[in-house]
Formats: sequence, structure tokens, C-alpha cells
Amino acid sequence: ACGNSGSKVVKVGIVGTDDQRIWNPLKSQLKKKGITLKLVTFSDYSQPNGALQNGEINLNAFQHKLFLDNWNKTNHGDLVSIGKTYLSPIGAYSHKIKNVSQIKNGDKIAIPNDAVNGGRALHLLANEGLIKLDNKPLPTTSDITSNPKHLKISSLDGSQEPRSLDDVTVAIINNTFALDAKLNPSNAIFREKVNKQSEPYINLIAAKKSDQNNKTLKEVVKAYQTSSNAKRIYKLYDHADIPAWNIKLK
Amino acid sequence: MALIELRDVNVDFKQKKHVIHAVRNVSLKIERGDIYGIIGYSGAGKSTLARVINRLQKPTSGKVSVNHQEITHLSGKKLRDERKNIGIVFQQFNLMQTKTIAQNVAYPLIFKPNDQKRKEVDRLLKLVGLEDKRSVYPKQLSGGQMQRVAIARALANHPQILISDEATSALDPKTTQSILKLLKKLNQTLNLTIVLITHEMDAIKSICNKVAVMDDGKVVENDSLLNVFTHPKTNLSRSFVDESIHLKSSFQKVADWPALKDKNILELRYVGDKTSKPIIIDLYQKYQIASSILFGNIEFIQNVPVGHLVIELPADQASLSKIKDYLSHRGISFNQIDLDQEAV
Amino acid sequence: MALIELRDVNVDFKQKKHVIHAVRNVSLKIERGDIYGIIGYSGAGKSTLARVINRLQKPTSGKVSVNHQEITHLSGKKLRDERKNIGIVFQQFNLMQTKTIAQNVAYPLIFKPNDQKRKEVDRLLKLVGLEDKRSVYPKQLSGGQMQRVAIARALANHPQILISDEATSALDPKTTQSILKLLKKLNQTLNLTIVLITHEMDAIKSICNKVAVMDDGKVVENDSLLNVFTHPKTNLSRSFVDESIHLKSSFQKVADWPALKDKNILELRYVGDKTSKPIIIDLYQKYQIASSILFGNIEFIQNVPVGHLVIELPADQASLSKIKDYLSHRGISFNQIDLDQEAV
Amino acid sequence: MQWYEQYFPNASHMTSQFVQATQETLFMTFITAVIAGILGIIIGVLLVVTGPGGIASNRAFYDILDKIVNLFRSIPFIILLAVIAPFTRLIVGTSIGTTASIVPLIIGTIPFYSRQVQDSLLGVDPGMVEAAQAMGSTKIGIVFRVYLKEGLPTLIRQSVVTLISLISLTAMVGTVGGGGLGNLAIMVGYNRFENDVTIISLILILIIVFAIQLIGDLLARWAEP
Amino acid sequence: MQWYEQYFPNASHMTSQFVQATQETLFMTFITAVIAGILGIIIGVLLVVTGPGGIASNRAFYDILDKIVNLFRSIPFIILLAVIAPFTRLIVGTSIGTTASIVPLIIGTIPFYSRQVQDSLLGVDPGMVEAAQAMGSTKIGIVFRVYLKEGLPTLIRQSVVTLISLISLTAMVGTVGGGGLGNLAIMVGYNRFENDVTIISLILILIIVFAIQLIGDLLARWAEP
Ligand SMILES: Nc1ncnc2c1ncn2[C@@H]1O[C@H](COP(=O)(O)OP(=O)(O)OP(=O)(O)O)[C@@H](O)[C@H]1O
Ligand SMILES: Nc1ncnc2c1ncn2[C@@H]1O[C@H](COP(=O)(O)OP(=O)(O)OP(=O)(O)O)[C@@H](O)[C@H]1O
Ligand SMILES: [Mg+2]
Ligand SMILES: [Mg+2]
Repeated sequence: ACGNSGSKVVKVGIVGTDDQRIWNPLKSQLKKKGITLKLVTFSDYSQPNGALQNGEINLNAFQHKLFLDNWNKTNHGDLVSIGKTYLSPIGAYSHKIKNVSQIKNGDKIAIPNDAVNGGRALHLLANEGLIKLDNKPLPTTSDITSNPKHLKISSLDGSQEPRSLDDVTVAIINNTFALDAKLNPSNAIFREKVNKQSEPYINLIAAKKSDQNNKTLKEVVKAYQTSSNAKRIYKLYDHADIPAWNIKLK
Repeated sequence: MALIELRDVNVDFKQKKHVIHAVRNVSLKIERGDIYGIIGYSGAGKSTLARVINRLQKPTSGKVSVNHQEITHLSGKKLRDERKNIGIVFQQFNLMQTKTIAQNVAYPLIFKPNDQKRKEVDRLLKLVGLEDKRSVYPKQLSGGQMQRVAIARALANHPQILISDEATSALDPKTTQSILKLLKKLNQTLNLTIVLITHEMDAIKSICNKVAVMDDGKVVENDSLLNVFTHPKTNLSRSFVDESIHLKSSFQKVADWPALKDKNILELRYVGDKTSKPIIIDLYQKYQIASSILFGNIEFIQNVPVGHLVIELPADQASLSKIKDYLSHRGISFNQIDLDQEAV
Repeated sequence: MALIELRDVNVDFKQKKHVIHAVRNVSLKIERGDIYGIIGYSGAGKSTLARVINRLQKPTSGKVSVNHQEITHLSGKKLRDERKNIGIVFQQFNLMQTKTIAQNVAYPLIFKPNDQKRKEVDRLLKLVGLEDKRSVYPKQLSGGQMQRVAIARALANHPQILISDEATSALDPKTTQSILKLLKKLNQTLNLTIVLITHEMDAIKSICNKVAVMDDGKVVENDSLLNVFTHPKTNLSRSFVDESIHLKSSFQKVADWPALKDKNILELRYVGDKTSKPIIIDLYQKYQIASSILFGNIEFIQNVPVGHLVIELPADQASLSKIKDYLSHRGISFNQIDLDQEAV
Repeated sequence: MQWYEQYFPNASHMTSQFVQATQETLFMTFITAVIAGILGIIIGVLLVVTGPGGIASNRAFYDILDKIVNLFRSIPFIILLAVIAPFTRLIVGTSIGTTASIVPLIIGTIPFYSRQVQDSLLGVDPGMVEAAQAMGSTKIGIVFRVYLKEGLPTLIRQSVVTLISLISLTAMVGTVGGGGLGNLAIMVGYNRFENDVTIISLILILIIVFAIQLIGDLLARWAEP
Repeated sequence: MQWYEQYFPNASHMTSQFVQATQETLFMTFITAVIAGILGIIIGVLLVVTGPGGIASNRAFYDILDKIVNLFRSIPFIILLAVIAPFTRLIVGTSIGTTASIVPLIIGTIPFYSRQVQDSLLGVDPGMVEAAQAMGSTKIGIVFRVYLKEGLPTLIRQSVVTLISLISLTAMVGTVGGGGLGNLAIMVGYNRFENDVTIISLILILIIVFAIQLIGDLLARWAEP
């Protein structure tokens, strides 16, 4: 595994194949520094933290701070962030309406069904004044305290959401799936604002607390946080995802 | 045209390496009202032939017509109607395991109203002596009981033709006789045509009017029962006849008996009213020879008496030949038995 | 102590509503070397009793000992060893469907080396006349062929005891005789003890030395074959004996014959060397009466000749009673037949 | 109920969600079972009667049906769930929600159940089928009165196996917003690390499974002679 | 191959990924089949022999085993996959990756297959078992020479059903990084709207499924008398 001597292998857990496009180019770069980067691709958010905590991988990069904190709390974990990656503002898309005011009584809204993005989507709806929420970092539909428009909110798999646009009025979709579905984030009818409140939503690279100062891992973070990688992220994600390691949030 | 007619029927079973000719070139005519016996050794092809008649087995070649209808290429409703006309008792019974005895018997009666169905089932179960088993399942029956259910089921449809494949093989003689009597009665009252497959000449003797003898897939002899019985043309037929009058077994028994060694043993056969003439007395009167009866039997084959006698003649060669002449003269066929040959 | 001993054996089958007493209070002793016949009508409990002997059926109550060993509570290796000693031919054959005939017969020979196994299987298949079927499957056999495989399999283990449950019911008389002869030979040469369950008195007559008669679960009579045959104590036994000597059926046949109406018909039974005396001649000499033989038979029961004669006596009442006196005097039992009663 | 609140801090506040999820699971299972059950039996029966040695043997038809069944069996349910959306919308008007999720459940269950039906019926002794043919039964008659009747005990046992597999499938329909207990266990319980929710959900599933097995066993015993 | 690049623009550049995914699927399927196959047969046989009317009937043992099987059958695979991680780590040292995913696959397959085995063997005619008992066969002997031999054709058909279900399950192990064709179809093909990838993945799965069915049919025919 990872160490300071011998061949250094770093296993990074990511979710979905999308981020491979960001991480794969880093491999050759790290090779030069004697680090072999290995990606472990998960298909959902439930496993990578456990794998990291148990030392089966050395880093993971798929979550934001809210999710990490919650995980640490419920699983008595000691995972820490050792570097930010990008901010991926979630957006609301529709085939039927052009702006938020057109949402009518009883309309159907789709939100992602994973813990990471589902809560965010609810916050987004709350921010638009469509619902009111209990103050929780990761709310679920049962935390809705007021729903004046009687919106019907269904939780769907993120990948399924773009395809549900014919079934619902609005779908709140994170960028990965939106881009894959050729939805242009700039055409979203409303999006998460990038401001101070976005801080907890910035994605991060997590490591075990004991590895917090591990040089090899720091090298990996360093390799990620380059301007050329930032350009790549902009390009890959069509400016929807924002490299966040240098960002100043107002 | 006969009710059932088979022309040059062949049935082959293809095996991995070779072909089994279960039925070979069989041609048969079974008339309405016949009770037609088919007899043959185990594996002769009797069951296969039976299955050809209701087209459960498609013949490899040849034609089968039933009721003036060529059935070899029949299908659909016509074939079903034909089959409803033909009741069959399978050698392996083939009862439905998840149906009770009553339900099994009621199977062909599906379109009858319920009360009629019940009455009919009751009647049939009574016929075969199983009234008390109506609501048990086949697995809970003895071998003979299962066979009787199969018989009741085959009769349920009031078929015109009944094919009975060893339908009494698992039954004791009393039950066998009552079943045979039942079949005879149905034959007489309803003109039921019966194909009786069996390996027991006794069964054939008691009810059949015609008989076909099968060997190795072929019908080696077929004729009226009387003809086959009195003048069997093949060794096989003769051996079945002999078995049935227990001649063979009595020869053997006699052969085992030391006292009869080196005695003259004669087997006499006579047909018709000659039976009533006291032959033994005749011989005594004419030749003063007191012959002992070792075995004697009169069969009534289709109401014609047929007699068999095995006697011991304490006679010298001279009188023996005189006696033989006399018997020939009286129209009694005979042959002298060499006990040593019969012994095993 | 007997080889097989049953004491007060009961077998009940619980049904939903009532209990079927398949075997009731049966006590039997079967000695080593016996060929023990069990006969009874369909459903009498014969198969169930057979299954009790090798503990396939646990008796509801009572004790069963085999080979000086109480087997009612035996289990594990001891039970298995006991069972290996007991070959059984099932009424329903119970052949393994996915095994060839040869494999079926070889089943009990698992621990034998291959060449020995093959030799043994060849020998057994030859015994039952199925050499040419060694590599086919049971589904491709005729009923009688399956039964013969079952017999071969039961003998494969060289058991001390053979239970044969209607093992010849599907067989033609010739094959039956050859199988029975085979059993007899095994009995004589290897001292094989045989329990022969059957509904055919003929089979019992030809090889058994003892016989038990079952009715409705009970053993109503058990004795040496000769005793049961010559002096049946129950109506059931008598009826089996009569069936076996075809007396019953010949009465019926005779009764159907118009010429015999109102004639004196006598049935004579005699045991031992009386058979060799020419009774008919005797009667003629003494009373000048020429009696016709309607039916005659000599059986050799355990090598003792037993004779049956049915004769027609053209005699008036006076001479008839004289004749009867004479017969009694000679030790010949007789009874006059009322044909009207025998007719159906 | 204090211990409940203590050991099941999250679940204790979610009674209505459990009730709803249970209803959803039962609803999906029931409707799917009925529809896929009927269609599966039809296809299974067709496979048996048209198959080799069947009473209406038809090589071409059998081969095609057999291949179609395999084709659908080849598509992993999790993929089926996703790719079938347009078809679902065609049928029920929407591709999301509990009702919509029944469509992929049915499509996913039919081929599996067809095979189970086929296997059950292939176990029926051909002798009985022959007897029915000899008595002039129609093909339909033979199917109902022999195959389905004689194969019933096995069929019931196989149906139980299918039903329980179906419940396992319903846990996946969260992807299309189908809800149900399985989804609750994963999305709320597992993914949000509220283990007590997972446990309660699983216990509820367990109860349903055991109830199905129990009823199945009783039915099978009843159907057995 | 120009048409291939034209109609499969994404897939045509992913040959090595397809090869790898196919290998992963085959690897998971094969190892799971062997291990779950053996254990499933053992449990299925135990259920039959200890069950009511079995040759080593043991009410208590049967009831417990039966319940355990149902217990495990109750857990939807997608949940099992997740909750079993600690156990997986115990067994294979890691809870992620292709090898690790074999553990939940085995645990998920065993109870299902046990039932299939049980059902197959229950179809064996009790008369044959009796004949074997009468010939003094040991229980082990009866299991191998009667139950498994006589039930083999059904067992093979049921094993094919299980194997195909297993392939369907392997599509879900993406959750724990298990990879495989199903995962490729979803994560790359479906989620990224690269339909050509989904299609190629499905075709590859299809080929595997048809191969299994073909081999199974041949084996079943060979095993049938
Ligand atoms: N399905 C089959 N496949 C191959 N061979 C068969 C098949 N059915 C019957 N046979 C063979 O055909 C021959 C005739 O069989 P069949 O059952 O007609 O005999 P049978 O005269 O009824 O004999 P039994 O008196 O013993 O019942 C036998 O040699 C048998 O082995
Ligand atoms: N498993 C069972 N369950 C219920 N009743 C049974 C069972 N087995 C046999 N019987 C009944 O017990 C009685 C005796 O059956 P058994 O098979 O011993 O008769 P059998 O003398 O062998 O008759 P057969 O000559 O017809 O074979 C019958 O009335 C039968 O119905
Ligand atoms: Mg036959
Ligand atoms: Mg019996």
C-alpha cells in the first residue's frame, strides 16, 4: 500500500466513471514522482468511506463536507479532508417550464435519491421559497415542514432523472448527470448560487486522520490542484463545475 | 369394413445404436362386438400395438382405421372424438396422482352435470369394488386397487371400444373373474368391442372370441379362439394353449413322480360331443385295460366342449397299437408322452 | 428361533377421517429355507406386510425379528446390513429411471470391483433373459421386462432372504415358470429363504412349502402347503385352492352346458397313492356305471399326489348312495354338485 | 415503548414512512405477482406444450419463445429498470413512482417465472398426459387438468421462490422512485447510516417473506395428494 | 470495422474495458457458481433428507435450516451487498473490488440455490428412494446415487436458472467496485447516455447467458434417460 519507501501505490476511491476523466490524466504526472495512482470506481456513495476507513483505499474523492461530517458522526469515523476539488452546483431542469414562477400547485418535482445530492436539492427548493425545511445538514423529504404548493417530490436515481423530465415538471439534477444527458447547466431554470453557503458543498479529497500529513497523499492532492487540471475540469464540465481549491466565496 | 383395421403396421424405436422393431408388419381386423385377445410373451409388442390403436403411438409405417376412419393422420377434434370412443386401461395404470379415486374416475365425465357425474362414479366404483376408497389418493392404494380404478376410468366414457392392457395382471383370481365377467356383460349388453391384451390364456379363454398371438413384434397367428385352441398352428400358440390347460405343468409333475416311470402315458384331445362319451369305460370294455387318469379337463371354448385327458395305460405294445387305432377311428387325437423329455 | 418372526404386527394408515388397518395382529414364523407364500385378495395387506419385514414400513405395533435380531428399533448400519440380506422385488418395480438396466442391476454391487460387477450383471440379466437390454433405460422396457429387471436387481446382493411382491404378475406363463424355477433352484442350492407374495395360487403351488392366507389385514390361515391345499380351513383358502385347480371355473363351464342339466355331478378328492387307482374303472366294474369325466387333475403338492375329479354319473338314487358309500369306504372325499348354484 | 425510542432513535419517528413503504412493497409485489404470474404461467405452459415431446410440439415456435425468454433473462434487472423507462411511460403514462416501477418488475419477473413454471410442469409424469390424451382431453383440458393440477405442488413451491425473488427486486426500484421497504432500508437506513431504519425495514421484509413461505407451504401441502 | 466505429462511437474505443469487464463477470460468476453451487447443493440436500418424510427426518434441524434459508432469502441483494461489507473484509481481507464482491454474491446465491436444489430433489419418486433403502444403501449413498442422480436433469435446469440469475446479480456489484459487464452497461453506457456501450455490454451478457443455457440444455439432455 502507501508508504514512504518502495513503490508507492495510492488507491483513490471515486464514484461513477465521470471523475475518471479528471483522475486518469494525473496518473502519468504522478508516475514521474514514483507514485502509482489506482482508481477504485464505486457505483454508489455508500461504500467509499468505509473502504477508506478500513484502509482498503488511501483516498477518496466523491463527497462534500456535509456528507463527510455526517458519515464520521454516524460511523464513528475519523476521516478528514486533505484538499478541495471542485464545486458542482446542482441545477433545476425542465422540459415544460422556463422559470421558477411557472411551477404550479401539485406539480411533480424529481430530486436525486442519494444522501449527498438529495438534501442539497431540497435546500435548493427551500432557497427558491418553494418549501420550508427543518434545519438539518442532510434533510430528506420527511423534513419538509411546509409545502404550500403541494409539490409532489419524488426521489430518483440521479441517472434516471434526465429521463424523467417528461414525467415531472422539474428535475433537480447534479451536473454529472445533466451533462451526460446533454443538458446545458446554463439553461437550468434555477441553480444553486455560488456563495458563502456553498462552502459545505465543495467536494473534497478525504483521507484517514492518521494519513493527514502523509507526504505521498499530499503529492496526489498537489497534482490535482494544478491550474492545468482546473482547465481540464472547466473544459470537461462545460464550466458547470467549478474548481474550488482557490475559490473565494462571497 | 371392420371396426378396427390395422394394415402393415410397423413401430420402430430408434435407439442410440440400433433400432428396436416393437411391432412388425401387423395386419389385424377387429369386428364390432369382438372380444379380441392379444397374447404374447413379455416384450412381444402387445402394449405398443395397443397404443397404436388409439394413436398414442404413431406407427412408423402402415395404416390404422377405427370406425371406418383412417386415424393415422387424424388430429384435433376428430382424433379426440375418436379417442373418447376408445377406453384404455394402461399397463402402468397412469392414474392422476393429485386426484382422488373418484376424481380420477370422473376425469372423462367433465361435461356431465355434477349429480350425474357422482352417480356414474358411484356406479363404476361399485362395479370394481372400491366404493370405500372414493376419496383417497392413488398412492394410498394397493397395486390391484389402482388397477381397478384404471378399469373404472376406462369405462366411464361408455366407450365403444375398450383396450385393456393387462388389466387384470395385478388382480387375484376372484377379482379377475368378476372383472372379466363385467367385460363380457358389457360386450353382450352394449356391444362393447374389447381388445384384451394379456399374457394369461385363461383370461382369453374365458371371454375372447378371437385371438392374435404375437411374437417379437409379429402376429404369428390370428383366428377364432376355438381354432387357435384346438388347432394351434404355431409352437408358440400351442405352448400358450398347453400352459392354459396346465398340460405342460402336469406333464412335469407327472414326470417327477417315480411310480409312473416307464409307463405308457397318452395325451388325448377331443372336440365336441365326444367329450361326453366315457372313453375310459370304452377302453375298459373293449380291451379290459383299466387306465388311470392323470389329468383331465374339459374346456368350453365358445360353448364347444374341448377335452384333454392324460392317462396311464397299463398295456403291452400290441394292445397299445390296437388302442391307438381305436382312438383314431373315434376321431380322438392323441400322442404318446415321453416323460423323460418333459422332465426338467 | 425362526429366521423371520412377526409377532402381533399391526400397521395402521391414518387417513383424514378414518384409520385403515392394513395389517392386523399378524404373527408368522418363516424358517430358513422356506419358500413362504402369502396369498390374499387385492388390498388384503400383502405388500404392506412385505414392507414390514425389511422395515420399509414401521409397524404401528408388534415385533419383527429377522435373523435373531429384533429389527423394529434397528437403525443405521445394523439396519442396512440387515436389509442387504433381504432382497425385495417391489410390486411397482421402483427402478431407477436415469440408470440403464445394467446400472440398475449393478446398484447393490457398488463395492465390487468393476469386472466382477460386470460379470455378475451379465449373469443376472441372462437369468432373466434380458441380455440384449443391458444398456437401455427402464422407460424403454415393456411391463414384464421391467419386472424382470427388478428380480435381477433383488438377487444381485446374494441375499439370504428374498421378498417377491407379485414378481411374476406382469409375466407370461413361460417366463413365470422360468423365474419360479430359478427361485426354486436358488432355494435349493443356496438355501435362499423366499417370501412369495402373489395372488396366483399356481405360483404358490409350484414352489412354496408353506403358505399364509391373508384377508382384510389378517392372516386367516397359515400352514404347510399340503395342509392348506388338501384341508383348507377357511372359505377363503378353499376358494383359492378351487381357483387354482380350476374347479370353480370348470363348474361354471359345466353349468353352462345344457346337456348336463339334471345329471348327477360328483366332485371327488383324493390324496396320495389313491390317485393311481383307476376309480372310474372301479365304479364301472362294481356298479356297471360308465361315468364321464368332466374335469380331472392331479397335483403334486410337495411331491404328494392330490387328485380332483368331477364326473357325471348316469345313476339312479339307489345306486348313487351305494356309490357314495363305496367312495367313503375307499377314503375318497366327495360332494355332489348342484349345477344351478354354480351357474352365474 | 421507551426502549424502542432508545434503540431505534430514527425509526421510532418514521412509523408512517414504514407503513407507506410496506404498502408500497405489498402493492408492487401483489400486482406484479398477479400479472407476471398469469403471463409467466402462460409462457411456461407454452414452452412445455410446444417443446420437445410436448402435446402441441412446434419446434419453430418453441425455439423462438425459448430464445425470447433467455433474451429477457439476460438483461440484469438493474439495467432493465433503467432502459425500460420509455416503454413504461407508454404503458402507465409515467416512468417514475410505485406504479411505474411495476412495469419493469413484471418484465423482469416473467421470464424467470416462465422458466420455473416450465421446470415444474416438465416434472409431470408423461404417463398421466398420455392417459388424458387417451381420454380425448383437449390440449387446454390437458394443460389445466393434468399439467397445472399434477404439477401444482411443485408449481406452488417454485412460485414462492419467485415471489421472494420478486421482493428482492422491489428493493431496487428506488432508482425510479418506486419506494418500498427495500428502498427505505438502503436510501434512508444504509446510505444515511441510520442502521435502525435498515433493521426495521429488513424485519418487515422478513415478516412478508415468512408469511409468503408459510402460505406457500400450506398451499403446497394442500395441493399434494 | 468502419461501421462498428460509426454505429458504436464510444464502444469502439473501449475494447480493453469490455475484455476486462467480461473477464470480471466470468470470474465472479464462475467462482460464485462453484462455491455457492457446492454449498447450495449441501444445504438443499440437507433440507430434503431432514425434511418431512426425508431419509434422515429431523424436525428441529429442518425447521432451523429452513428458517435460516428464508432469513437470508429475505435480504434483498442490493442491501446484502452493502451490509455484508464487514464480513467480506473478514473473509477476503477487503470489502471492495471484484474478489470482494464474490462474498455477497455467494451469500446471496446460496439460499436461492438451496431452494432450487430442494425443489429438484423433492421431485424424485419416493419409490426409488425406498428401493435404495431396501438395498441397504447408506444415506450418503442414497443422496448421491438416487437423489442427485435421479434429480439431475431437473437439477441441471434449475442450476441454469440460478446461474442466469447470478449474472443478473453481478450487474449490481458496482456498488462495491466489483466491475463487470453489467456495471459497465449502467455506469458508462446508461448513465452517460452512451447507448452503444450499453448495447455491446448487453450483447456480451447475452452471449454468456445463451452459452450457459446451451450447455445446460446439453447437459440436461445427457442426464436424462
Ligand atoms: N419407448 C420405447 N423405447 C424403446 N423401446 C421400447 C419402447 N417401448 C417399448 N419398447 C420395446 O419394444 C418392445 C415391445 O414392448 P411392449 O411394451 O409393446 O411389449 P409387451 O408385449 O407389452 O410386453 P409386456 O407383456 O412385458 O408388457 C420391447 O422390447 C420394449 O423393450
Ligand atoms: N400409504 C398408504 N396410505 C393409506 N392406505 C394405504 C397405504 N398403503 C396401502 N394402503 C391400504 O392398505 C390396504 C392394504 O394394501 P396393500 O398394498 O398391502 O394390499 P395388497 O394385499 O398388496 O394388495 P394388491 O394385491 O392389490 O397389491 C389397502 O386397502 C390399501 O388401500
Ligand atoms: Mg405390455
Ligand atoms: Mg400389493
